[in-house]
Amino acid sequence: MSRQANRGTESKKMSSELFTLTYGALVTQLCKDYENDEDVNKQLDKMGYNIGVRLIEDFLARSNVGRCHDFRETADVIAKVAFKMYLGITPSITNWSPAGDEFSLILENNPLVDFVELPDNHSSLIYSNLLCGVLRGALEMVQMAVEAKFVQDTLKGDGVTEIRMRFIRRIEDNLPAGEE
Amino acid sequence: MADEALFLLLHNEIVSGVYKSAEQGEVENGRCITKLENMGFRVGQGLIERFTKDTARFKDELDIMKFICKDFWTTVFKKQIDNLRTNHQGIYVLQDNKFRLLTQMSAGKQYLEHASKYLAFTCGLIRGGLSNLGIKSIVTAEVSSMPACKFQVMIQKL
Amino acid sequence: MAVCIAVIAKENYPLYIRSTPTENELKFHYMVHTSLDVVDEKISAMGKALVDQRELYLGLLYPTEDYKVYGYVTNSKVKFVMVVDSSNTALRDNEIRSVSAGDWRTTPGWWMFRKLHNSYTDVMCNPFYNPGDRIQSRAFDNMVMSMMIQVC
Amino acid sequence: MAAPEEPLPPVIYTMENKPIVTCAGDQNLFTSIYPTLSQQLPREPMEWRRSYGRAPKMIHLESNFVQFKEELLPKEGNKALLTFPFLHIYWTECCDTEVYKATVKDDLTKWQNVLKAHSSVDWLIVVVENDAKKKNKTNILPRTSIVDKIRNDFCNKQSDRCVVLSDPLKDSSRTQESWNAFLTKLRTLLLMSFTKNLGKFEDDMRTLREKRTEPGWSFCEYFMVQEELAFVFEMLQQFEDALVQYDELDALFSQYVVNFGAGDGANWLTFFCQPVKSWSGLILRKPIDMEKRELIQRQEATLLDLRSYLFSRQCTLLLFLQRPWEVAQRALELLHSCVQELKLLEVSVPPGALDCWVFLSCLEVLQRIEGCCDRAQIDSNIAHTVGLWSYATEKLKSLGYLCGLVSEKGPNSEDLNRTVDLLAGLGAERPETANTAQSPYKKLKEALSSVEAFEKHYLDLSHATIEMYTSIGRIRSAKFVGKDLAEFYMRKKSPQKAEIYLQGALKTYLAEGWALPITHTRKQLAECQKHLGQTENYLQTSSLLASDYHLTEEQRKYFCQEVLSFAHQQSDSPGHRVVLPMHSFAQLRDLHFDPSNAVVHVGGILSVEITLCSQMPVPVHVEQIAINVHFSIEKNTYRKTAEWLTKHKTSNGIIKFPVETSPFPASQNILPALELYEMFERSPSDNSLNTTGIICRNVHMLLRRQESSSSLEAPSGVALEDGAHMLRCSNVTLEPGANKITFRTQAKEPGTYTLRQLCASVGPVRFVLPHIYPLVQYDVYSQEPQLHVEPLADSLLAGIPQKVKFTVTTGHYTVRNGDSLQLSNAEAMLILCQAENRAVIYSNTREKSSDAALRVQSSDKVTSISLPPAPAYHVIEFELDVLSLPSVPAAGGESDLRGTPEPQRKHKDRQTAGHCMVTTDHKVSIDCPWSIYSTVIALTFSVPFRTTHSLLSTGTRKYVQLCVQNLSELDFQLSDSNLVATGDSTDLQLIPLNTESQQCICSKQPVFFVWELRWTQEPPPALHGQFSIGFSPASEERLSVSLKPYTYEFQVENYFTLYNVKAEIFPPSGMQHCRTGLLCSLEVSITRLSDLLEVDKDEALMESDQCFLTKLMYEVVDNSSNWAVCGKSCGAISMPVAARATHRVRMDVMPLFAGHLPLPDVRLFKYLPHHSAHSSQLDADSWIENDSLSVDRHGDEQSDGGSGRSRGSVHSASSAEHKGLPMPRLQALPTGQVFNSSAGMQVLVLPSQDNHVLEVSVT
Repeated sequence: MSRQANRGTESKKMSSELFTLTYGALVTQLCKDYENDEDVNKQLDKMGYNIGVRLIEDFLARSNVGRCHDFRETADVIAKVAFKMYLGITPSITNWSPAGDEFSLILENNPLVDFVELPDNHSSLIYSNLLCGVLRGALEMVQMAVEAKFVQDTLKGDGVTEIRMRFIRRIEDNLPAGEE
Repeated sequence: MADEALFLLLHNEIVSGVYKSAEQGEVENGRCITKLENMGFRVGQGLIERFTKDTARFKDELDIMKFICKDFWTTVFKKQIDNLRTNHQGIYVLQDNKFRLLTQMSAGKQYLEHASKYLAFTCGLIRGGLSNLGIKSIVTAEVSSMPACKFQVMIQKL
Repeated sequence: MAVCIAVIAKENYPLYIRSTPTENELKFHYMVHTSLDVVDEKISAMGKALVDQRELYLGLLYPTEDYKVYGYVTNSKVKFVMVVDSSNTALRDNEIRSVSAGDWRTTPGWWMFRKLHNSYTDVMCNPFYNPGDRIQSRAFDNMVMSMMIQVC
Repeated sequence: MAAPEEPLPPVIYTMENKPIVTCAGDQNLFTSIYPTLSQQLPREPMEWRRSYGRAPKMIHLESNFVQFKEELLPKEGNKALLTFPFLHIYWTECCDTEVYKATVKDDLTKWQNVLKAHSSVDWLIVVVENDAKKKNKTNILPRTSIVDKIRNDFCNKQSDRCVVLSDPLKDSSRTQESWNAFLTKLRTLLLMSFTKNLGKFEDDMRTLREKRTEPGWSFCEYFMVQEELAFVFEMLQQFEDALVQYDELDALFSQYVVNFGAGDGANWLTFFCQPVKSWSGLILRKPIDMEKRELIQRQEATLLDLRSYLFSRQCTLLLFLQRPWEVAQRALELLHSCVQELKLLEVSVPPGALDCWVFLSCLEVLQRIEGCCDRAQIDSNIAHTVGLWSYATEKLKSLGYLCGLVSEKGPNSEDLNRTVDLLAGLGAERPETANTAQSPYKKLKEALSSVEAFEKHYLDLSHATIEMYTSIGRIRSAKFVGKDLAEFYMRKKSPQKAEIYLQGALKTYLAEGWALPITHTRKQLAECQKHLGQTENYLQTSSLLASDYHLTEEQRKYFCQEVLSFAHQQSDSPGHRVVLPMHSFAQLRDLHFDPSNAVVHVGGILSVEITLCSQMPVPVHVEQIAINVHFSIEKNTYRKTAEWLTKHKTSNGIIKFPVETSPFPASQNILPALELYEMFERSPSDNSLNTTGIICRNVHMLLRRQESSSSLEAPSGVALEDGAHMLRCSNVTLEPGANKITFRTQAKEPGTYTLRQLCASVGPVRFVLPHIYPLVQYDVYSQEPQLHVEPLADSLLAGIPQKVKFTVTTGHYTVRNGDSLQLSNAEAMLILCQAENRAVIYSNTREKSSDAALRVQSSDKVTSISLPPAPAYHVIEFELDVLSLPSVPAAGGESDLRGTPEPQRKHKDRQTAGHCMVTTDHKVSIDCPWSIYSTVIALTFSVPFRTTHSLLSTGTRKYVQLCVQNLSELDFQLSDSNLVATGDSTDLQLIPLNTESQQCICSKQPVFFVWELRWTQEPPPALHGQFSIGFSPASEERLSVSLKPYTYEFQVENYFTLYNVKAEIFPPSGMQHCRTGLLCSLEVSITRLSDLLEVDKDEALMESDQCFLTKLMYEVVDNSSNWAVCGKSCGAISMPVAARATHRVRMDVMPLFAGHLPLPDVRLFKYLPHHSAHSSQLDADSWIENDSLSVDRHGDEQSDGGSGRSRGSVHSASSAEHKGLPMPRLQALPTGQVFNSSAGMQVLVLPSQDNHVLEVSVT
């Protein structure tokens, strides 16, 4: 019977749907709570940050990647390991700034926005802004102050989704003792 | 599975977010729970729509409840409901001995007072799922020693 | 090939209904609404059937001189109704054969309804969509349109 | 000699015919056996194994036995199957060889050759044995011989082709056996033959079908071939198989038509495209419609002919198969597809022809089915037949319209012509139905014959259909048919009949929220109601349509106009008005009050602004919009006060109303929101958390079934209330969309006003919103005028000017010029009237409205404050300075010593509560202009200072020290400190030792003052002192008023020194310094300084011969434990009461430490010897005395360190005495009376070298 049939196969996909839908519920709830989109974006970023600072532990624990020595390396880990691990996608890394302190993550498909159709009255909503917060928070825990922001978004009709990452500085204080 | 961690964090963040926002405005006990429950409700509606896309039509109420306990629960929480009881009068009690959203907190009574925060969303999930299958219900929850918990479903007879 | 496609809520009010050509829209509204009678009949009959016969596809609801009306009902009790021009026999013939063969899934009707169902599911999962509201979704529109023109 | 004799002509009534078997040989013999045979053969069923893997079947064989003729054998290529002889039997009962050789053998041979010639191998030779015959035969051969011969001669290898049937006509077991054997054989052979020949036939048929692409292939021919097969199956009662043949033909044909539509047309098909000339419907009453069959055979059949014939055959077979409902269902499909196919093949059909055909066919099918089922079956299978009914209805309707039978002025000439043509197409009625009254043919003819007849038939059909639909719960379909009916009635100009159908339909559409059908049906209903002259309903429907966005602008305007024009025509009956629900006309979006908290005082102005969203497509002028208000006297009066106002300020005072969605089904409005709460369940024993969870507070509301809300249409609910209270707003023009309308009203009676209904009047039309929900209320309150007086600071300080705030809440009282507050002053509190006193006037909602100067006049008794004029429900606020005078001591008199009793008591209380300020209450009674009663208000002032005094002595010189403690938060300037001795002691003088006259005392700081006491003769036993000091807030520069000084009274007793005690320590002899651990001597000398005085007169005093003695006791104690006192450290002495009398005591003391040690402390007590019981009695009295005295002095005692404490100890001591046996008592001497001249002296002690001594000393 079909019910049995599709259980095994689909179950893995499901919880990502759970995640996507839950995130959607969050965003719409915020849209109800705050009148303007900017506040929602801020809130999403803030929550993302909180998630990031916790997520990094899980990440370091499970992916045994060592300490990154430069921003490029970090970029690779983010794209190839982190995104793969948590969203099951591997964004491509492009547009390095000459100084090598800025790059873009290009997401061909962004699981957060499956099924999402942005209503017209939310033109300035950055739906997936949570991601920026997560990146910021997580990297801060490994002594990297970065800025992350969406510069392109398929939801807005762009061809791809692009997150621009900028390295601000290395946070030297509160380094765990003994590390270089 | 990988992105489960992400979901758990998101869920926690949502919970604390809702309660934080409550601290600013004067909000009584119920509001946060209700808010979380409503979010869960919407998610439940969406999920059930997907999960039942390829299943045969349900025979009856019990058939649906079984589906919730087995397939739905498995896909969402990676395990089945451990025990389903009913009085055949429209009341069902779903017992999960190791509820995923409570396992992060240490077992026993230590964080008991916080537990209900972490059940509201799921209450909504169930209610939303059922309502989308055409069953109006009220879902409440109960924990006495974590991470085990009970969900009670009261079905509105039509 | 379809001339009218409708999505109908649990409570039997239309969530979405689009027909072509638009001038006799009204006629289709009546037709779809009337077809609900048969949908109800089939569903209640379905309830008694054995598990593996509890199929979401309801097949031909009823024929009229010029149109054939097919139905499908999701587990969430949302109904899809599709009106097809009778002159378009492709659907009908396959229908007869495979239905008598007892295998719905080979019928083109079934496949079209599956597409509809998938697309509807996506709509349900759009966080900005409020379940029960009329469906206003570009994606869904396009899918429906494709079914209206495409001849199978 | 029956049937078998002459060969039967090939017939096609397949049920009648049976597979043909020929008989050769002895005809008479056969004839004799035939009856038994024909009846025995079908008895046993036989299993038929089929080719092409078809399931085997049990069949009962019958046969049609005919005499053998060569013609019967089919020629090559003859496809006829029905006429095909499946088996050839040769009969003989020859039993003697001669005869056999002579005749039978040749005959057999001939027979065989013929068969061979036609290559027919299905034959059998039957030899019948008959004992009777043998009797009269002489040369008898063994029975078997003939049979053997025949076997040899004809059936080589297949001996079974020759069987023996013995004594067939006898009734013996042997006969039975041989019959059975024979029959079995016969059946087997027959079946073999069937299988073989049918198989062959089917193969041929298939090959023929494969050829169908070839030119010249004819469907009709093929049809005939396959039908032949069908016939045979039918003949064998294999109806399934027969049906399959026709279905295949059906499918094949359909496919051709489809392909033709797609472009590749088979040329034979063109034949079916000939125009339709006859449309007599299906004929299902005879198993085979020969005419049509011949048409097909002759390739002259039209499409309808072919279809009709095909279906009639399918129908017949289905009925054999007991599947009448499938007939119905297939019929509907057939009719539909025929119509389609004719379209597809572009066959020209006269208008209405098909309608006739379909109509007839429907009825034919229905009647056929009814013909073979009983009522019960039919009723329980309506679902299958109802489709045909409604189809027929539909068709009849269109025929009616076509032939002009639906207009109220019958058909015109061309209609009639059309009718005639149509009837012509039916041809003559068929014989088989000719004598059935209700035949489809008759019905149709009749229906088309006249308007009335048509109506009758059409109504019958419609009602029947509706009834059936309803009975099987297909309500929607029923309603839909109903709508057709309604249209019909409208055409017939009988709207009253139409209405209920339209209403019914509309109800369903509304219930399920189908916008377009609603709109459409409403339009029809509108027309209907207009005809019926149901003004109200019509107007209501029109207003609904006018607001319907599914209509075009023009249409909406039209209906809007309908309403307006009605409204504007002046109605002949003036009182008459039409009440309509408002939601269609306009919708209430929001409402807000000014003041926003929706509370006003009596006479206040309230304005209500509503946003009304007009649904009309054009601006509408409304004479009046009114809100009906319900008034109720509010119990809770608190809500009515000004404080309430200021407390409850609503955020913006806007109430939003739910927007009415486009008609949604009742089932749509979902449950009230869940009320979930966290639940904490604690264990009763220890309060620890047992269980937490989530509970729902409003289960009861959620779980009860929902009643479906009544239809929006019903105007019944709308009743226009007429209330005394109305908010009105006249001559408004509502533009399409949002309009803001403001109502203003002046509040009258206090109470709660609930907005009930909203009503807009356009001419006689009233659009009414029956219930304004959510509930909207405003409150009117009235308020008594009030006066509040409260200190500005948290506490008022006595003695200096303090600000007090007066608040006059005018309430309903209007303060006029000359109104004033009359304060009857408390003597100890002044109201200081500054030059500049301003009053500020606020509205009740705290907006400042004005301020005015305030005139304050004080006479000694009364202060009058003239209020500035202020309107009702305002607040006047102003501040005044008041001054609480410190209590003034009246001259002399015990009682007066206490000053005003008030502070005293307070003081006393507060003492317990620890050190805080002494307070004074002042009551002021105020006469207010609005009341004959005077308001009494109490103000409490706190004295900023606390003063304590103490007595100091050096020898006989005495000093009084006063410590002034500033308890307030302020700093003060102190000036002109002064101490006077009150009371009779005239010769006592007080010399101040204080330098500055001016000094500052900071908050919480003390300042000290000292005076020396001097006197010439004997000092008075007690000093009554009154200390006074001027003070003013340090901050303030020059106060307008002169402030009274702060005073403090106290009393000191027994301050005069009687004894001087002196202690000296002498080092051990031979040393000039004391050493630790070495005994030294302590000498205490007690010297009497005065002669007998008043104070000495107590029970310790004894008179001896020449002088007075008093008993004292000394005690040497060293609390610092520098010294160890050796020997007795205390002793009683009797001291002569005379100046310079001295008593010396010596004792040993040992210093325990080295260094400058203070001397041990010497205490002196009065030693009161015990007397018998009465003394204690007396003593008790004395105690009470003391106590009573102490009451008023208490303050002083407490502050007065020395005497107070001593007195305290007395009490304790004496009280100790009271219990237990009477004993001598000790009484400490007041510190004033003993001067310890050696107090504070020290003696040098050197450490001893010898340390073991030290240890000794320690132990």
